[in-house]
Amino acid sequence: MRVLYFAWLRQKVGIAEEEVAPPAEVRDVAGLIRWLAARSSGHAAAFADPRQVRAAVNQDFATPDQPVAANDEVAFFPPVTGG
Amino acid sequence: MRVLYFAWLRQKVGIAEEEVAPPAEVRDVAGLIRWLAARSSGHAAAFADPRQVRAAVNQDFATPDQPVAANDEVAFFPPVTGG
Amino acid sequence: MARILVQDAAFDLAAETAAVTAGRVDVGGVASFLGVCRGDDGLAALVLEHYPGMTERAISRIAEQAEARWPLTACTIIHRTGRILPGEPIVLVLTASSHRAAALESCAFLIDWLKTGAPFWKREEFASGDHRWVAAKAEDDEAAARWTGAA
Amino acid sequence: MARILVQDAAFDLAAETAAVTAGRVDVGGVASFLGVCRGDDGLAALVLEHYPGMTERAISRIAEQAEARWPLTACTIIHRTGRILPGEPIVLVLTASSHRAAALESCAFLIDWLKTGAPFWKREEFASGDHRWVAAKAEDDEAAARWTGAA
Repeated sequence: MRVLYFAWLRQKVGIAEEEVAPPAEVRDVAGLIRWLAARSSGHAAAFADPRQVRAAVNQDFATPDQPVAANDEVAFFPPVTGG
Repeated sequence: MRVLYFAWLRQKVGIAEEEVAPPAEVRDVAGLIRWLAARSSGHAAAFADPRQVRAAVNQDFATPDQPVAANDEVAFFPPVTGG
Repeated sequence: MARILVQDAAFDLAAETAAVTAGRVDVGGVASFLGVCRGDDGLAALVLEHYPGMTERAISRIAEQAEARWPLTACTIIHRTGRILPGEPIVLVLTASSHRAAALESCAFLIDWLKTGAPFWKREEFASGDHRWVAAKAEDDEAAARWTGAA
Repeated sequence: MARILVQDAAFDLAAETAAVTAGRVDVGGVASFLGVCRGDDGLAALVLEHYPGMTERAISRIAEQAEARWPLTACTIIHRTGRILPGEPIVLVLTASSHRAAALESCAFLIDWLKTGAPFWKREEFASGDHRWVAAKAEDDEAAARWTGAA
Protein backbone atom coordinates (compact mmCIF):
# COMPACT_ATOMS: atom_id res chain seq x y z
CA MET A 1 0.00 0.00 0.00
CA ARG A 2 1.34 3.41 -1.01
CA VAL A 3 0.64 6.24 1.42
CA LEU A 4 1.09 9.91 0.43
CA TYR A 5 1.15 12.99 2.65
CA PHE A 6 0.53 16.57 1.57
CA ALA A 7 0.90 20.05 3.05
CA TRP A 8 1.41 20.14 6.83
CA LEU A 9 0.77 16.40 7.16
CA ARG A 10 3.84 15.82 4.97
CA GLN A 11 5.84 18.22 7.10
CA LYS A 12 4.79 16.56 10.37
CA VAL A 13 5.33 13.00 9.16
CA GLY A 14 8.61 14.14 7.63
CA ILE A 15 8.21 12.25 4.36
CA ALA A 16 6.05 12.73 1.25
CA GLU A 17 5.26 9.04 0.76
CA GLU A 18 5.94 5.56 2.04
CA GLU A 19 5.15 1.96 1.21
CA VAL A 20 3.41 0.22 4.10
CA ALA A 21 2.00 -3.26 4.75
CA PRO A 22 -0.59 -2.87 7.47
CA PRO A 23 -1.97 -6.01 9.14
CA ALA A 24 -5.23 -7.58 7.99
CA GLU A 25 -7.29 -5.88 10.71
CA VAL A 26 -6.67 -2.51 9.02
CA ARG A 27 -9.71 -2.49 6.77
CA ASP A 28 -10.63 1.14 6.24
CA VAL A 29 -9.29 4.69 6.22
CA ALA A 30 -10.01 5.20 9.93
CA GLY A 31 -8.18 1.97 10.81
CA LEU A 32 -5.24 2.94 8.62
CA ILE A 33 -5.00 6.31 10.38
CA ARG A 34 -4.88 4.61 13.80
CA TRP A 35 -2.21 2.18 12.61
CA LEU A 36 -0.12 4.88 10.91
CA ALA A 37 -0.33 7.19 13.93
CA ALA A 38 1.56 4.60 15.97
CA ARG A 39 4.53 4.43 13.57
CA SER A 40 6.44 7.50 14.80
CA SER A 41 6.05 10.68 16.78
CA GLY A 42 5.82 12.51 13.45
CA HIS A 43 2.94 10.32 12.34
CA ALA A 44 1.28 10.78 15.73
CA ALA A 45 1.57 14.57 15.38
CA ALA A 46 0.18 14.53 11.84
CA PHE A 47 -2.89 12.55 12.86
CA ALA A 48 -3.35 14.16 16.30
CA ASP A 49 -6.52 16.03 15.23
CA PRO A 50 -8.50 13.78 12.87
CA ARG A 51 -11.00 16.58 12.18
CA GLN A 52 -8.22 18.37 10.27
CA VAL A 53 -7.33 15.34 8.16
CA ARG A 54 -8.85 14.48 4.80
CA ALA A 55 -8.15 11.33 2.80
CA ALA A 56 -8.25 10.03 -0.75
CA VAL A 57 -8.18 6.39 -1.85
CA ASN A 58 -6.89 5.85 -5.38
CA GLN A 59 -7.21 9.58 -6.00
CA ASP A 60 -10.85 9.90 -4.99
CA PHE A 61 -11.90 11.73 -1.84
CA ALA A 62 -12.69 9.12 0.82
CA THR A 63 -14.61 8.99 4.10
CA PRO A 64 -13.23 7.25 7.24
CA ASP A 65 -15.25 4.10 6.55
CA GLN A 66 -13.89 3.71 2.99
CA PRO A 67 -12.18 0.27 2.65
CA VAL A 68 -8.45 0.14 1.91
CA ALA A 69 -6.56 -2.81 0.38
CA ALA A 70 -2.97 -3.79 -0.29
CA ASN A 71 -2.58 -2.24 -3.73
CA ASP A 72 -4.34 1.04 -2.96
CA GLU A 73 -2.82 4.51 -3.10
CA VAL A 74 -4.02 6.32 0.01
CA ALA A 75 -3.35 10.03 0.55
CA PHE A 76 -3.76 12.21 3.63
CA PHE A 77 -3.96 15.97 3.59
CA PRO A 78 -5.65 18.99 5.23
CA PRO A 79 -8.88 20.49 3.90
CA VAL A 80 -8.12 21.94 0.49
CA THR A 81 -7.36 25.64 -0.01
CA GLY A 82 -7.02 26.17 -3.75
CA GLY A 83 -8.63 28.63 -6.10
CA MET B 1 -37.20 72.25 -27.60
CA ARG B 2 -34.76 69.82 -29.18
CA VAL B 3 -36.20 66.41 -30.11
CA LEU B 4 -33.97 63.43 -30.96
CA TYR B 5 -34.94 60.13 -32.55
CA PHE B 6 -32.98 56.88 -32.40
CA ALA B 7 -33.04 53.47 -34.10
CA TRP B 8 -36.24 52.72 -36.02
CA LEU B 9 -37.97 55.86 -34.72
CA ARG B 10 -35.27 57.89 -36.50
CA GLN B 11 -35.78 55.86 -39.65
CA LYS B 12 -39.56 56.28 -39.57
CA VAL B 13 -39.50 60.00 -38.80
CA GLY B 14 -36.77 60.39 -41.41
CA ILE B 15 -34.59 62.74 -39.37
CA ALA B 16 -32.29 62.31 -36.36
CA GLU B 17 -33.29 65.51 -34.61
CA GLU B 18 -35.39 68.64 -34.95
CA GLU B 19 -36.08 71.88 -33.14
CA VAL B 20 -39.77 72.23 -32.28
CA ALA B 21 -41.92 74.82 -30.50
CA PRO B 22 -45.02 72.99 -29.30
CA PRO B 23 -47.97 75.02 -27.99
CA ALA B 24 -48.45 75.66 -24.28
CA GLU B 25 -50.94 72.81 -23.89
CA VAL B 26 -48.11 70.30 -24.54
CA ARG B 27 -47.01 69.82 -20.94
CA ASP B 28 -45.60 66.30 -20.72
CA VAL B 29 -44.01 63.50 -22.72
CA ALA B 30 -47.38 61.94 -23.60
CA GLY B 31 -48.67 65.30 -24.86
CA LEU B 32 -45.52 65.87 -26.88
CA ILE B 33 -45.90 62.46 -28.52
CA ARG B 34 -49.49 63.29 -29.53
CA TRP B 35 -48.40 66.65 -30.93
CA LEU B 36 -45.36 65.25 -32.79
CA ALA B 37 -47.39 62.36 -34.27
CA ALA B 38 -49.49 64.89 -36.15
CA ARG B 39 -46.53 66.59 -37.85
CA SER B 40 -46.04 64.12 -40.72
CA SER B 41 -46.87 60.61 -41.86
CA GLY B 42 -43.34 59.61 -40.77
CA HIS B 43 -43.95 60.94 -37.27
CA ALA B 44 -47.31 59.19 -37.19
CA ALA B 45 -45.67 55.89 -38.17
CA ALA B 46 -42.93 56.29 -35.55
CA PHE B 47 -45.43 56.89 -32.76
CA ALA B 48 -48.09 54.46 -34.01
CA ASP B 49 -47.49 51.95 -31.20
CA PRO B 50 -46.71 53.91 -28.02
CA ARG B 51 -45.91 50.66 -26.14
CA GLN B 52 -42.78 50.37 -28.29
CA VAL B 53 -41.62 53.92 -27.61
CA ARG B 54 -39.37 54.99 -24.74
CA ALA B 55 -38.39 58.56 -23.90
CA ALA B 56 -35.69 60.54 -22.17
CA VAL B 57 -35.88 64.14 -21.00
CA ASN B 58 -32.53 65.87 -20.68
CA GLN B 59 -30.81 62.48 -20.99
CA ASP B 60 -32.72 60.76 -18.18
CA PHE B 61 -35.26 58.03 -18.86
CA ALA B 62 -38.73 59.55 -18.58
CA THR B 63 -42.28 58.31 -18.11
CA PRO B 64 -45.24 59.63 -20.16
CA ASP B 65 -46.26 62.01 -17.38
CA GLN B 66 -42.81 63.63 -17.15
CA PRO B 67 -43.13 67.43 -17.76
CA VAL B 68 -41.40 68.94 -20.78
CA ALA B 69 -40.43 72.59 -21.24
CA ALA B 70 -39.09 74.83 -23.99
CA ASN B 71 -35.39 74.32 -23.36
CA ASP B 72 -35.51 70.57 -22.82
CA GLU B 73 -33.78 67.92 -24.89
CA VAL B 74 -36.32 65.15 -25.43
CA ALA B 75 -35.37 61.85 -27.06
CA PHE B 76 -37.54 59.01 -28.36
CA PHE B 77 -36.32 55.49 -29.02
CA PRO B 78 -37.31 51.80 -28.80
CA PRO B 79 -36.59 49.66 -25.74
CA VAL B 80 -32.82 49.37 -25.44
CA THR B 81 -30.92 46.35 -26.75
CA GLY B 82 -27.32 46.83 -25.74
CA GLY B 83 -24.89 44.58 -23.97
CA MET C 1 -13.98 55.47 -10.05
CA ALA C 2 -15.18 53.41 -12.96
CA ARG C 3 -13.50 53.47 -16.36
CA ILE C 4 -16.23 53.83 -18.98
CA LEU C 5 -15.73 53.90 -22.71
CA VAL C 6 -18.22 53.92 -25.58
CA GLN C 7 -16.30 53.58 -28.80
CA ASP C 8 -16.31 52.11 -32.30
CA ALA C 9 -12.79 50.73 -31.87
CA ALA C 10 -11.95 47.27 -30.60
CA PHE C 11 -10.51 47.00 -27.07
CA ASP C 12 -7.70 45.04 -25.49
CA LEU C 13 -8.92 42.63 -22.79
CA ALA C 14 -5.39 41.79 -21.64
CA ALA C 15 -4.43 45.44 -21.26
CA GLU C 16 -7.66 46.24 -19.40
CA THR C 17 -7.11 43.29 -17.04
CA ALA C 18 -3.48 44.18 -16.46
CA ALA C 19 -4.46 47.78 -15.69
CA VAL C 20 -6.67 46.78 -12.75
CA THR C 21 -3.96 44.70 -11.05
CA ALA C 22 -0.80 46.61 -11.99
CA GLY C 23 1.18 47.90 -9.05
CA ARG C 24 -1.31 46.80 -6.38
CA VAL C 25 -1.55 43.81 -4.05
CA ASP C 26 -5.10 44.24 -2.72
CA VAL C 27 -6.86 42.63 -5.69
CA GLY C 28 -7.93 39.04 -5.02
CA GLY C 29 -10.09 38.47 -8.06
CA VAL C 30 -10.90 39.94 -11.45
CA ALA C 31 -14.18 38.90 -13.04
CA SER C 32 -14.94 39.73 -16.62
CA PHE C 33 -17.66 39.26 -19.15
CA LEU C 34 -16.98 39.67 -22.82
CA GLY C 35 -20.08 39.89 -25.00
CA VAL C 36 -19.43 38.62 -28.51
CA CYS C 37 -21.43 39.02 -31.73
CA ARG C 38 -22.97 35.70 -32.73
CA GLY C 39 -23.52 34.78 -36.36
CA ASP C 40 -26.97 33.18 -36.04
CA ASP C 41 -29.25 32.73 -39.05
CA GLY C 42 -26.97 34.23 -41.66
CA LEU C 43 -26.17 37.40 -39.72
CA ALA C 44 -23.61 39.43 -41.63
CA ALA C 45 -23.12 42.24 -39.11
CA LEU C 46 -24.58 44.07 -36.13
CA VAL C 47 -24.78 47.83 -36.25
CA LEU C 48 -24.94 49.43 -32.81
CA GLU C 49 -26.31 52.90 -32.25
CA HIS C 50 -26.18 54.89 -29.01
CA TYR C 51 -27.25 58.25 -27.58
CA PRO C 52 -24.02 60.17 -27.12
CA GLY C 53 -23.97 61.75 -23.69
CA MET C 54 -26.92 59.90 -22.22
CA THR C 55 -25.36 56.49 -22.83
CA GLU C 56 -22.18 57.35 -20.96
CA ARG C 57 -24.20 58.90 -18.12
CA ALA C 58 -26.44 55.86 -17.83
CA ILE C 59 -23.43 53.53 -17.67
CA SER C 60 -21.75 55.77 -15.09
CA ARG C 61 -24.79 55.51 -12.87
CA ILE C 62 -24.95 51.74 -13.19
CA ALA C 63 -21.26 51.59 -12.29
CA GLU C 64 -21.83 53.86 -9.29
CA GLN C 65 -24.56 51.50 -8.09
CA ALA C 66 -22.19 48.56 -8.39
CA GLU C 67 -19.44 50.42 -6.55
CA ALA C 68 -21.88 51.32 -3.76
CA ARG C 69 -23.11 47.74 -3.45
CA TRP C 70 -19.81 45.82 -3.66
CA PRO C 71 -16.31 46.69 -2.43
CA LEU C 72 -14.63 47.01 -5.82
CA THR C 73 -11.06 48.01 -6.46
CA ALA C 74 -11.82 48.59 -10.15
CA CYS C 75 -14.72 48.62 -12.57
CA THR C 76 -14.24 48.88 -16.33
CA ILE C 77 -17.05 48.98 -18.89
CA ILE C 78 -16.32 49.27 -22.58
CA HIS C 79 -19.17 49.12 -25.08
CA ARG C 80 -18.57 49.24 -28.79
CA THR C 81 -20.80 50.96 -31.31
CA GLY C 82 -20.91 50.97 -35.08
CA ARG C 83 -20.58 47.92 -37.32
CA ILE C 84 -19.52 44.68 -35.61
CA LEU C 85 -18.95 41.37 -37.38
CA PRO C 86 -19.81 37.90 -36.07
CA GLY C 87 -17.07 36.69 -33.73
CA GLU C 88 -16.06 40.22 -32.72
CA PRO C 89 -16.42 41.53 -29.15
CA ILE C 90 -19.23 43.97 -28.42
CA VAL C 91 -18.91 44.72 -24.73
CA LEU C 92 -16.49 44.19 -21.86
CA VAL C 93 -17.41 44.35 -18.19
CA LEU C 94 -14.50 43.89 -15.84
CA THR C 95 -14.64 44.15 -12.06
CA ALA C 96 -11.93 43.64 -9.48
CA SER C 97 -12.16 43.21 -5.75
CA SER C 98 -10.31 41.80 -2.77
CA HIS C 99 -13.08 39.22 -2.59
CA ARG C 100 -14.09 36.88 -5.39
CA ALA C 101 -17.83 36.99 -4.70
CA ALA C 102 -17.87 40.81 -5.02
CA ALA C 103 -16.08 40.65 -8.37
CA LEU C 104 -18.31 37.87 -9.74
CA GLU C 105 -21.61 39.30 -8.55
CA SER C 106 -20.92 42.87 -9.63
CA CYS C 107 -19.83 41.70 -13.08
CA ALA C 108 -23.11 39.78 -13.54
CA PHE C 109 -25.10 42.75 -12.17
CA LEU C 110 -23.45 45.17 -14.59
CA ILE C 111 -23.97 43.13 -17.73
CA ASP C 112 -27.59 42.42 -16.77
CA TRP C 113 -28.22 46.15 -16.28
CA LEU C 114 -26.35 47.18 -19.40
CA LYS C 115 -28.79 45.06 -21.39
CA THR C 116 -31.79 46.96 -20.07
CA GLY C 117 -30.55 50.27 -18.68
CA ALA C 118 -28.12 51.74 -21.19
CA PRO C 119 -29.30 53.36 -24.44
CA PHE C 120 -27.93 51.13 -27.18
CA TRP C 121 -29.85 49.77 -30.14
CA LYS C 122 -28.77 46.86 -32.28
CA ARG C 123 -29.65 46.43 -35.93
CA GLU C 124 -28.99 43.09 -37.59
CA GLU C 125 -27.81 42.96 -41.18
CA PHE C 126 -28.16 39.65 -43.00
CA ALA C 127 -26.25 38.15 -45.90
CA SER C 128 -29.53 38.27 -47.85
CA GLY C 129 -29.51 42.07 -47.64
CA ASP C 130 -32.37 42.14 -45.14
CA HIS C 131 -31.98 44.02 -41.92
CA ARG C 132 -34.00 44.35 -38.75
CA TRP C 133 -33.83 46.09 -35.40
CA VAL C 134 -33.32 43.69 -32.50
CA ALA C 135 -36.32 43.56 -30.16
CA ALA C 136 -35.77 43.87 -26.42
CA LYS C 137 -36.13 40.58 -24.56
CA ALA C 138 -38.37 40.02 -21.56
CA GLU C 139 -35.69 37.68 -20.16
CA ASP C 140 -33.25 40.60 -20.07
CA ASP C 141 -35.71 42.64 -18.04
CA GLU C 142 -36.08 39.69 -15.67
CA ALA C 143 -32.33 39.26 -15.35
CA ALA C 144 -31.91 42.93 -14.47
CA ALA C 145 -34.91 42.89 -12.12
CA ARG C 146 -33.55 40.09 -9.97
CA TRP C 147 -30.86 42.46 -8.67
CA THR C 148 -33.51 44.65 -7.10
CA GLY C 149 -35.09 41.76 -5.20
CA ALA C 150 -33.98 40.48 -1.81
CA ALA C 151 -30.31 39.51 -2.01
CA MET D 1 -14.22 19.11 -23.69
CA ALA D 2 -12.64 21.24 -21.02
CA ARG D 3 -9.08 22.52 -21.23
CA ILE D 4 -7.44 21.87 -17.85
CA LEU D 5 -3.91 22.81 -16.88
CA VAL D 6 -2.11 22.62 -13.56
CA GLN D 7 1.25 24.29 -13.95
CA ASP D 8 3.90 26.43 -12.27
CA ALA D 9 4.12 28.74 -15.27
CA ALA D 10 2.11 31.90 -15.74
CA PHE D 11 -0.68 31.83 -18.31
CA ASP D 12 -1.90 34.19 -20.99
CA LEU D 13 -5.46 35.40 -20.41
CA ALA D 14 -5.71 37.07 -23.83
CA ALA D 15 -4.56 33.94 -25.65
CA GLU D 16 -6.95 31.74 -23.67
CA THR D 17 -9.83 34.10 -24.40
CA ALA D 18 -8.98 34.34 -28.08
CA ALA D 19 -8.79 30.54 -28.29
CA VAL D 20 -12.42 30.07 -27.23
CA THR D 21 -13.79 32.49 -29.82
CA ALA D 22 -11.38 31.98 -32.73
CA GLY D 23 -12.99 30.78 -35.93
CA ARG D 24 -16.48 30.38 -34.51
CA VAL D 25 -19.61 32.50 -34.51
CA ASP D 26 -21.75 30.66 -31.94
CA VAL D 27 -20.15 32.23 -28.85
CA GLY D 28 -22.24 35.02 -27.35
CA GLY D 29 -20.37 35.53 -24.11
CA VAL D 30 -17.10 34.68 -22.42
CA ALA D 31 -17.02 34.90 -18.64
CA SER D 32 -13.77 34.70 -16.76
CA PHE D 33 -12.51 34.81 -13.23
CA LEU D 34 -8.87 35.48 -12.53
CA GLY D 35 -7.78 34.76 -8.96
CA VAL D 36 -4.86 36.92 -7.91
CA CYS D 37 -2.44 36.61 -4.97
CA ARG D 38 -3.11 39.38 -2.44
CA GLY D 39 -0.30 40.85 -0.36
CA ASP D 40 -2.16 41.14 2.95
CA ASP D 41 -0.33 41.45 6.26
CA GLY D 42 3.20 41.42 4.89
CA LEU D 43 2.75 38.34 2.73
CA ALA D 44 5.91 37.74 0.69
CA ALA D 45 4.70 34.76 -1.35
CA LEU D 46 2.19 31.95 -1.59
CA VAL D 47 3.48 28.44 -2.20
CA LEU D 48 0.88 26.15 -3.75
CA GLU D 49 1.10 22.40 -3.54
CA HIS D 50 -1.13 19.89 -5.33
CA TYR D 51 -1.64 16.14 -5.69
CA PRO D 52 -0.44 15.32 -9.21
CA GLY D 53 -2.96 13.13 -10.94
CA MET D 54 -5.78 13.52 -8.44
CA THR D 55 -5.89 17.30 -8.82
CA GLU D 56 -6.32 17.14 -12.59
CA ARG D 57 -8.97 14.41 -12.22
CA ALA D 58 -10.90 16.40 -9.63
CA ILE D 59 -10.89 19.48 -11.85
CA SER D 60 -11.97 17.42 -14.86
CA ARG D 61 -14.96 16.15 -12.93
CA ILE D 62 -15.97 19.63 -11.82
CA ALA D 63 -15.69 20.78 -15.44
CA GLU D 64 -17.82 17.83 -16.59
CA GLN D 65 -20.48 18.83 -14.07
CA ALA D 66 -20.45 22.38 -15.42
CA GLU D 67 -20.67 21.15 -19.02
CA ALA D 68 -23.61 18.91 -18.10
CA ARG D 69 -25.43 21.73 -16.33
CA TRP D 70 -24.87 24.61 -18.76
CA PRO D 71 -24.62 24.69 -22.57
CA LEU D 72 -20.96 25.70 -22.82
CA THR D 73 -18.99 26.09 -26.00
CA ALA D 74 -15.73 26.13 -24.04
CA CYS D 75 -14.42 25.70 -20.51
CA THR D 76 -10.83 26.47 -19.55
CA ILE D 77 -9.37 26.03 -16.07
CA ILE D 78 -5.73 26.84 -15.36
CA HIS D 79 -4.42 26.59 -11.81
CA ARG D 80 -0.86 27.52 -10.96
CA THR D 81 1.28 25.77 -8.37
CA GLY D 82 4.64 26.57 -6.82
CA ARG D 83 5.73 29.99 -5.58
CA ILE D 84 3.46 32.91 -6.46
CA LEU D 85 4.14 36.54 -5.55
CA PRO D 86 1.55 39.15 -4.49
CA GLY D 87 -0.09 40.63 -7.56
CA GLU D 88 0.47 37.50 -9.65
CA PRO D 89 -2.41 35.38 -11.00
CA ILE D 90 -3.12 32.05 -9.32
CA VAL D 91 -6.08 30.65 -11.19
CA LEU D 92 -8.10 31.28 -14.33
CA VAL D 93 -11.61 30.01 -14.97
CA LEU D 94 -12.98 30.85 -18.38
CA THR D 95 -16.32 29.71 -19.77
CA ALA D 96 -17.97 30.49 -23.08
CA SER D 97 -21.52 29.96 -24.22
CA SER D 98 -24.08 31.19 -26.70
CA HIS D 99 -25.93 32.64 -23.70
CA ARG D 100 -24.48 35.07 -21.21
CA ALA D 101 -26.20 33.58 -18.14
CA ALA D 102 -24.69 30.15 -18.85
CA ALA D 103 -21.21 31.62 -19.11
CA LEU D 104 -21.56 33.77 -15.98
CA GLU D 105 -23.16 31.10 -13.80
CA SER D 106 -20.82 28.28 -14.79
CA CYS D 107 -17.79 30.50 -14.17
CA ALA D 108 -18.98 31.27 -10.63
CA PHE D 109 -19.85 27.60 -10.04
CA LEU D 110 -16.40 26.45 -11.14
CA ILE D 111 -14.42 28.88 -9.01
CA ASP D 112 -16.59 28.11 -5.98
CA TRP D 113 -16.00 24.38 -6.44
CA LEU D 114 -12.30 24.75 -7.13
CA LYS D 115 -11.95 26.34 -3.70
CA THR D 116 -13.43 23.31 -1.96
CA GLY D 117 -13.20 20.37 -4.35
CA ALA D 118 -9.74 20.38 -5.89
CA PRO D 119 -6.65 19.24 -3.96
CA PHE D 120 -4.51 22.34 -3.63
CA TRP D 121 -2.89 23.63 -0.47
CA LYS D 122 -1.60 27.14 0.05
CA ARG D 123 1.27 28.06 2.33
CA GLU D 124 1.85 31.72 3.14
CA GLU D 125 5.39 33.03 3.48
CA PHE D 126 5.82 36.35 5.24
CA ALA D 127 8.49 39.01 4.97
CA SER D 128 9.31 38.27 8.63
CA GLY D 129 10.37 34.74 7.68
CA ASP D 130 7.29 33.18 9.27
CA HIS D 131 5.15 30.85 7.27
CA ARG D 132 1.82 29.16 7.77
CA TRP D 133 -0.58 26.88 5.94
CA VAL D 134 -3.79 28.59 4.92
CA ALA D 135 -6.83 27.18 6.75
CA ALA D 136 -9.93 26.24 4.76
CA LYS D 137 -12.78 28.72 5.10
CA ALA D 138 -16.34 27.82 6.08
CA GLU D 139 -17.54 30.54 3.67
CA ASP D 140 -15.94 28.66 0.79
CA ASP D 141 -17.85 25.50 1.74
CA GLU D 142 -21.03 27.57 1.85
CA ALA D 143 -20.32 29.13 -1.54
CA ALA D 144 -19.80 25.70 -3.09
CA ALA D 145 -22.82 24.22 -1.32
CA ARG D 146 -25.24 26.79 -2.72
CA TRP D 147 -24.84 25.19 -6.17
CA THR D 148 -26.33 21.93 -4.89
CA GLY D 149 -29.45 23.64 -3.54
CA ALA D 150 -32.54 24.50 -5.52
CA ALA D 151 -31.57 26.66 -8.48
